[in-house]
Amino acid sequence: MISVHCEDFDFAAEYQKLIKDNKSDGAVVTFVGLVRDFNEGSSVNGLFLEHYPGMTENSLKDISRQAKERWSLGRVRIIHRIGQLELGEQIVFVGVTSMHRKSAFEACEFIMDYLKTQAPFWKKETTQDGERWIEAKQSDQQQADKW
Amino acid sequence: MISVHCEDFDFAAEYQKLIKDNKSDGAVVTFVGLVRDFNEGSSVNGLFLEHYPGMTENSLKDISRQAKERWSLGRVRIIHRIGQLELGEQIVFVGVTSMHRKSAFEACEFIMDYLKTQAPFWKKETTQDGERWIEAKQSDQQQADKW
Amino acid sequence: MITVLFFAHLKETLGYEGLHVEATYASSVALLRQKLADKGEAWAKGLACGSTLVAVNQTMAKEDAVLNDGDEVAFFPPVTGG
Amino acid sequence: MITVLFFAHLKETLGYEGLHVEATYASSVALLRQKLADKGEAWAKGLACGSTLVAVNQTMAKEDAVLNDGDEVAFFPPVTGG
Repeated sequence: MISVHCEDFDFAAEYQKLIKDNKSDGAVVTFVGLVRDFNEGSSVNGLFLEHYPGMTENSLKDISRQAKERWSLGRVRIIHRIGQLELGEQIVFVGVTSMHRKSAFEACEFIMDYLKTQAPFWKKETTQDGERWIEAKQSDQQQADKW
Repeated sequence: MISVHCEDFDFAAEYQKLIKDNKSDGAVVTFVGLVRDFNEGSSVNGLFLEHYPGMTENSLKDISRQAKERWSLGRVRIIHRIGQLELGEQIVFVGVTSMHRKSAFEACEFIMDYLKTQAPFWKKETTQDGERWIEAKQSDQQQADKW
Repeated sequence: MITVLFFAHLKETLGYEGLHVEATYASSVALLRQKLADKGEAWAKGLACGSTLVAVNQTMAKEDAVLNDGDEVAFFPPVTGG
Repeated sequence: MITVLFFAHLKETLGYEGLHVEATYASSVALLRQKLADKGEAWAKGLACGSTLVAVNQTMAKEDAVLNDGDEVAFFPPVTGG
């Protein structure tokens, strides 16, 4: 399942939804991305997340579908927040269940690597030097290319 | 931090401890292992987890230390339960924070791969055919060897 | 009619969230990009091929993608979410 | 004195959680394993090198590890936690 919204998400509730009435999956891997205080040499106070409504949801669904094709997975959950986020806030959640841990780890990392390069979100940081749009990292493209 | 005990753990509380007053780590990866209902062709009702008191804690500490040496990590938390566990119960928790998601993913998977082959825990399954000690899987050794 | 959208710093530097052009304005992504780039320096810079991605009807597209009446074309910088 | 411990199915098949031997009983892991294996069929099978791991003072050890008075030696099957 895919969600894109401004509101924060409840990590504990998302975990419960992944494991509830799910007796066949022995492995649960989750990833959370948080607004951190330092990036590219500047102290960060907050983030603004812009997105392309419609395409965002479609691209996350497509990434989830690709992960399910490549690995034997149980449940896949992706949440991405948009709008203004403060330091320490949760940005993104990816949760994957599988019978085996290797599949769960790989699929979760794959989803994040693809999300970072394919889903139309853009971050604008508020730093001590003012606002700036974050530039895409080549390392993100390289990580996505490895799959 | 390392814990080995019979009692269940609180996934949500462990996540909170990983992110509380932690503004520098942008990535949190968690793994949970659960008692699943089917293994090696038999329907499973529950598990008994035996361990080697003292050595278990030492080996988990050593695995955590090795992960911190190999990757730039913030916090590392490992919990392993022992004793009788029923279907669907949580067995193991690994939580890792890092500035970068790649380190967090790799370190979390490394810890699980090493735990599976180095930490002195043994599982005895209760199945429809009676009790049986689980045999070590070669695939687990192969996964640990890749690091 | 074709709807053209801009995102992130492109939206800010152009001063437009989007605009509409006639269906006959450009028959491919490459032509649309060229015609918009001709509107001025900010447009030429902002729409430079390579630094700006393009999606047609919310799917990543290539330069030779054909445009039809009713299409939605979006130009945006490489993505940085997650 | 050397403390010898057994775990998991080894503990069950031998019927012992552990035992104590004199410090002079065996000077290395290999010798200790051999002497215990000589105690009978279940012991020979249970302690077969390769299928049973060994730790000395709670650290994984090799066959040529030297044993000293006060050491704790544990034999156990490959681990299956996690």
